[in-house]
Amino acid sequence: MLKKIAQTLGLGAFALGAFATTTLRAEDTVKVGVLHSLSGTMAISETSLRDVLLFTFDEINAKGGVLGKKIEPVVVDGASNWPLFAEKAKQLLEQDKTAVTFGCWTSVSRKSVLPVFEKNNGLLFYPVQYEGEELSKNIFYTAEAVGQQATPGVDYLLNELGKKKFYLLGSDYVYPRTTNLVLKEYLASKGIPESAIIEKYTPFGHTDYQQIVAEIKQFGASGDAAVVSTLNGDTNVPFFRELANAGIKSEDIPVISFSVSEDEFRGLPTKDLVGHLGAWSYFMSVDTPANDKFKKDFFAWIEKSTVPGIEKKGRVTNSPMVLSYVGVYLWKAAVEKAGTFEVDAVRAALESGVSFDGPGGKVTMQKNHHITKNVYIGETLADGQFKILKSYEGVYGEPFLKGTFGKK
Amino acid sequence: MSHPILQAEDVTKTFDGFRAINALNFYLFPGELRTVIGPNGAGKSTFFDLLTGRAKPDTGGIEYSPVPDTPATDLTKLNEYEIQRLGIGRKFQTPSVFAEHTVFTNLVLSLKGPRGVFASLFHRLDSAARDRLDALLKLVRLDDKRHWKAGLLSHGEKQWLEIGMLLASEPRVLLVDEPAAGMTDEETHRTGELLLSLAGKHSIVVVEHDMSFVKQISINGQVTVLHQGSVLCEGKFDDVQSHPKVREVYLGRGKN
Amino acid sequence: MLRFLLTLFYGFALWAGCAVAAESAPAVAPGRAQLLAALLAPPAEQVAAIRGLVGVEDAAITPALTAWRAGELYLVPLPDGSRVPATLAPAPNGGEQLVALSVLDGTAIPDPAAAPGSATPLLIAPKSLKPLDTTAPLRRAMRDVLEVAGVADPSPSVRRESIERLGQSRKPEHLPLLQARLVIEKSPVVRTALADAIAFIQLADSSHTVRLAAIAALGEAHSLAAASRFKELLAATPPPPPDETAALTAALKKIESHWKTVNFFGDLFRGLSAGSVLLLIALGLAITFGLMGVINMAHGELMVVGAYSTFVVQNLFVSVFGATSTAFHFYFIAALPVAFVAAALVGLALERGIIQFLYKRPLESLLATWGVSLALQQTFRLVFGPANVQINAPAWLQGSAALNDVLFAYNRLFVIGFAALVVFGVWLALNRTSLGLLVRAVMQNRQMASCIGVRATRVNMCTFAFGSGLAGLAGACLSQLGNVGPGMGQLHIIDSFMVVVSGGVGNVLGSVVASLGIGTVDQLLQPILGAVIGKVLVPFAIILFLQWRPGGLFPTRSRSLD
Amino acid sequence: MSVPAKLSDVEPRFFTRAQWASFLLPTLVLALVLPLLNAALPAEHLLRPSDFTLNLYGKYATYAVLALGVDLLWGYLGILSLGQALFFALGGYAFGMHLLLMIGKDGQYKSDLPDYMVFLGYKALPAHWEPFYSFSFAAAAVLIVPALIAFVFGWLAFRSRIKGVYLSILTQALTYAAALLFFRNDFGFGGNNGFTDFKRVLGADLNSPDTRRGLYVASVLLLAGVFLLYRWLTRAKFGHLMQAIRDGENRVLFSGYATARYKLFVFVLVAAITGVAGALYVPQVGIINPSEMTPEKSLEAVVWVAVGGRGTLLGPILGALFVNALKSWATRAAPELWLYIIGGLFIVVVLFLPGGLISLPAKFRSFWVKLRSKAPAAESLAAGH
Repeated sequence: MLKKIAQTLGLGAFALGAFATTTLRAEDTVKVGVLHSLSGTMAISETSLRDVLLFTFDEINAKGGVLGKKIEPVVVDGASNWPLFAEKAKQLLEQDKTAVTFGCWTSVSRKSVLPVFEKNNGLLFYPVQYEGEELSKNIFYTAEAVGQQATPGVDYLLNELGKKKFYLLGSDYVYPRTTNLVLKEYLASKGIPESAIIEKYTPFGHTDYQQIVAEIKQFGASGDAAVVSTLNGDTNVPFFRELANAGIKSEDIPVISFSVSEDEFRGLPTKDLVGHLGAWSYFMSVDTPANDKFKKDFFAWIEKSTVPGIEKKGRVTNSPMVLSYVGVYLWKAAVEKAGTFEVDAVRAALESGVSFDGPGGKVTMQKNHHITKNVYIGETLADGQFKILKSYEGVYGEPFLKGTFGKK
Repeated sequence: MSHPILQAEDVTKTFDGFRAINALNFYLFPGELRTVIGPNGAGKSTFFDLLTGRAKPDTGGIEYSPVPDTPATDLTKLNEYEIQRLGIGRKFQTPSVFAEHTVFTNLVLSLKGPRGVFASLFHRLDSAARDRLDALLKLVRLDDKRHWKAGLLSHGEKQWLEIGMLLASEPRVLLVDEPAAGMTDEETHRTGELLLSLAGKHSIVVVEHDMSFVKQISINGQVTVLHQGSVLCEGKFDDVQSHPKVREVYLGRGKN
Repeated sequence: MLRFLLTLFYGFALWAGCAVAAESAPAVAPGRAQLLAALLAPPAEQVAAIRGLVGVEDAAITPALTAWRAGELYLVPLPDGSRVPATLAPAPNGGEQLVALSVLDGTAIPDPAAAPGSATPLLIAPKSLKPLDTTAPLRRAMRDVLEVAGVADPSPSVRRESIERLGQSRKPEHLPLLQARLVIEKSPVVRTALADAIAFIQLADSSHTVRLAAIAALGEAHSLAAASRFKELLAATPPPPPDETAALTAALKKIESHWKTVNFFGDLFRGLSAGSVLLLIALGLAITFGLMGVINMAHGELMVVGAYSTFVVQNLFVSVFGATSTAFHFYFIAALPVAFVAAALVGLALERGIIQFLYKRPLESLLATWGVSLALQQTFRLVFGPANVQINAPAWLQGSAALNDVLFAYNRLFVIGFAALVVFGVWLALNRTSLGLLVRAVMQNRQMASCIGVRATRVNMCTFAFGSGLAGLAGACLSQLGNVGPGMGQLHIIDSFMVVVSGGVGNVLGSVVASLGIGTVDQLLQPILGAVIGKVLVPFAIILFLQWRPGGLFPTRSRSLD
Repeated sequence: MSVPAKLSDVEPRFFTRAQWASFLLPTLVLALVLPLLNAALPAEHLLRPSDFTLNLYGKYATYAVLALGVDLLWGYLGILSLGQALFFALGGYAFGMHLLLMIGKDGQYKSDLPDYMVFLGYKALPAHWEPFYSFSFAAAAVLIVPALIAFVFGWLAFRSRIKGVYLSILTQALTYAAALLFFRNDFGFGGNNGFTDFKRVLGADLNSPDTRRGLYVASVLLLAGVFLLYRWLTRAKFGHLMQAIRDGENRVLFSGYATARYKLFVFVLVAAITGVAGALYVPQVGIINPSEMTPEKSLEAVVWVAVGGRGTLLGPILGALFVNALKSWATRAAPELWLYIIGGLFIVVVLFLPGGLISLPAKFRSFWVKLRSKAPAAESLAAGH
């Protein structure tokens, strides 16, 4: 028994030792956290963000770093496990003492680390479109808010395509629910009656869209209906397959998706998606010199990168990646403006409105921690790219939209 | 004749169309030591299953009346542990003891007493129980192996242990399935003596194949021959042995 | 398959049409000039220019606009500065270069550099040209043109589709065109569509009797589009006259009851198809778990092996035959045996490496195979990347057939048929082969079987590999229905365990009945309760069902203790 | 036949003196010394366990309680439940409801309602939430809710004698169905996002080092208490019956015991205790969401037990610590490879170390004995020729 106890203690010591291996802090580097899921269900999306962040750090380091210090990335795996995200956040802030952290994809992961960042007064940059309804002094949301993606998208359906009936289809979680709440208010304010809206949710990992598509086909028989999809991840494949097999074409019933970007197209039968719509603050097809350079440099970096687990073939860029990228540059600009890495000063500098000319156009940090950015509406091409149909410039980021479209 | 303590009337049980027990009638009287013989597949084990609640008959009734002139209990409505608690204990064909437990613990778990969850939680062995356990250990000759894991005992010792467990629960009726299997001649003989000594106090049904053993224990009692799920004949050992039908279906096979 | 033949037929019809047009075109016809102007117009004026083509009769317009909409139209620049709209096709001599077929006359554009009068076609390097842009407004304009033109299209199905659209647009100006067509139309299907479309437009007719007749006709035709229009009309202020209201209500009722029937049969079909998918997934498990008693948590990953095999075969076909070749569409047939073999081999390795040591500890095989499942997932991630991979369905698995308004998707039909085939195969293998006999012997009593000389090791190996191969087949089929990625195996594993348990462990027939039952119940519940509740209820229902039959639907009875 | 090992009988001593010592020493170190060092020493002191470490150990302690429950059911009673994470999460949710209400008006919307209710348009707090303002009610719910679910499920399952693989798959189905239910926003428990951003417990600031230390100590004491309770259970006649049920349920039935009731009792007891662990887990990690009740979580707990050594009480604790420490370390040090490390560990343990880590010393010892007994034999052999 004693021996067994001793064993336990030894094991504890091992664990302690593992955590105590904080590397020597060199004076000429600054530690920056990367907190994404590299395994588990979310790895499918988040791995690309890790890649682009490492690229950005290298790009900055090649030009001398930030305030003369090289960025030293600390990459941790949240493993699609939310309590683990919180643990990793604590580790980054309390053990590694990172100056800033870039990370999270799902809202729940952000929610799980939020208290940690607030308690330790850390800085988190969050890059993925989300439902809003949150404002933390320790988080900067480079992400698209509902007003920077969903409402412009629906605007396009209303004004450009003249749609009058809407099928709101989403995965059953907070982002689709909240987005659809806002959209219903928005549609009501545009004179669309409640009877012309159907709202449906399917569980995570749902694989059978036969029913939904049959319903959409009948709903859209009148020719003036559109689908607004907030389906996430994997569920898009069976959905679009079913849609195509039922003979529903984008000219008849267009689908606008808010969670399908170029990265997701890699795993989608894009021929089935031709003509369906997307709305993001960046498309890979944005034709600007800044974007050309970004793409060229990033692909070159991928090509020669030796980071384990980096996929080399068929890489694309998309909005969450670019929003991660501009997040790093906004932070850099703020640090340089403040002249220090100290969180309060950097926050003040960010809130004062730093700007960066990113691949998707100019972005400016607002006082409310969201960024002003361009919004593009595009339609899917057979090669998995978006063709830009319409762009809205300098759209203000507003996290609290619910209730703002009420009675006018 | 007195009232039977255990009676089965017109009992039938089929498994997937196979009639394991077919219109069986069986009566056991208090204090009797009954031996049941029959070829493989005659339905002996199924019969025990029906008596102990492990299987339910398709038709027919099984009644138990330990106290004369009180209403009998319908065993077909009860499950295994309820029947055991009424005082019907069973020893299985292949010795089933708790292999991971010591001989002593095996007996403790079988000791008569409250069987509830909380009784087990707060159970303490009093000195009377310890004395009784010591006596039992001596009876089944496992006194010096009381701390052995039961799984390590020889086949015969396991049989003894299981008989000991059966006795520990102080049943009125003992159903004993092939107690002599795997025993040396000497052990077999002693088992027979033990069973004979228990008769009178308990009512006992023994299923057995070993004819010399059957002869030994049926010295005062009746032998029942089962064949194809029903009783072929019943009587004294010698009568049964000379019964032509029995010779034909059962003993006759042994000669070839 | 049907679809594939149809595609071939369309292609042929189109070519025939072009050939005829080429012969009968002495010079650039006025319609053709207008088309050319529209194609070359600056973007801002293109929409109007295309709309100008509505009703213009010219054989070149339809193929030109069809190609443009599909993003297959190119403007071929000539040395004289002019540009000729054309589609690209493989050169007859089979070289790398493509020939440009002018959409104006369907003939190959002659090489201007060659001697005048010679028939040398202009050759164009692949990817040197970009297809002509389209936008949604442009495509809508093209659609309008094509719809009107489509009314006279040689293909009945094109005629029908165009006519339906014209009807829904409810523009009175199309009425004469449709009525004129009705006089000469021969195909009964198209005649029905014409009648519907005319009635739809006549709903707004000035004559009361015409309107009443239109309402009755649409009710008779079970038009869904009409139903929503009827609702609008009924809700309008001021309301229609009483007899019209009555007619509308009656027609609406008729339409709705028809669609109720359609949806019921649709649900049944969807249930059958969902059940078949479950069955395919569970069948392998019914062998490895049901018969052998191995809890293989990596079963889902074996399906993924099958799905990735399909992906690899697809890519192989693309690189060998090209993505547009006829041969490509048969990649899926070739992928099925590959998927089976690949998964079977992985299964074999799994059995030899781990499971053979755990036959006596089934619950522990669960843990070890879970470890395998994690490692395999990470392997997929490292080999094929963390993202899903793209699988393109062959033409014959796309689209659907409609029977009395009930849709039968080809891929679903295929899965149902394939599942039936696999079940039959499994039944044959287990009951009609000597291996099957050995399998059943070993599964019933491993020790006894090896005592009587059955080589239990080998039988175990083969059985496990067979079950794994079935998982691979399921994975290949799933690749045509859903996504293919490192985590796809996890989506189905619990469902399939539940199927096997509720069917009765050790009984393949039980799994068949259970999966079809679960699939149908789920699909019938979905319209009432929504997708999520249906999914929640199924496990609870199974728990309650096992109360009633603890051994599953078809329990294996045994007389042994425990 | 070799001389059989002497096994303990029905009523041996609960602990020998040495055992008491080896139980109390680590308990004291973990529950008293570490937190004292953490509180007293300056931040950068070499001997000071960091807040992060304490927090992590507190989390592991609650995991260890979960693992002990799995082991009591699996190692002692023979029921492999693949749904234990459900009870852990239910306890977490019950306590999370209280914590969520304790946020008060400090949430995003400065409303009395929890944030997610505000933006999903709730007008008032649902009636079944009201009592959760009371700490004692929430504490009772932490015990009762998991126990109740366990009771209903267990009663149904054990009554109809579902066992073995069937039972494992059914428990898995149960937790899967529950996870799907909690994922639904309409179910009213925050859907996928679950509960987060707790501020205080019993009036104490959850972010203050003192509160966090308190939670850590509570977790360690819970683990120690549960260890003692389970030890008592497994030593009593009751414990012997559990193992008898595991080894031969039918024999126990024929000995007159209503085995279903025994199973139900343990199943419910373990569910309630696991619920308490879940309740302590939530304020320490700061989030509870439905992915905590997915089947994978339950499987993980089973793996901890298998790795540590089932059928012993120290094994699961060891396993929970070891696997989680490994995971914490590997997700930082080798994000691309850690699934191989963990997956490989399961395989190796199952194949080569069925007794788990706890059996390692004995294995080494027997290996050592063999080595020593062989060596002279080899020498003598060599000398002979």
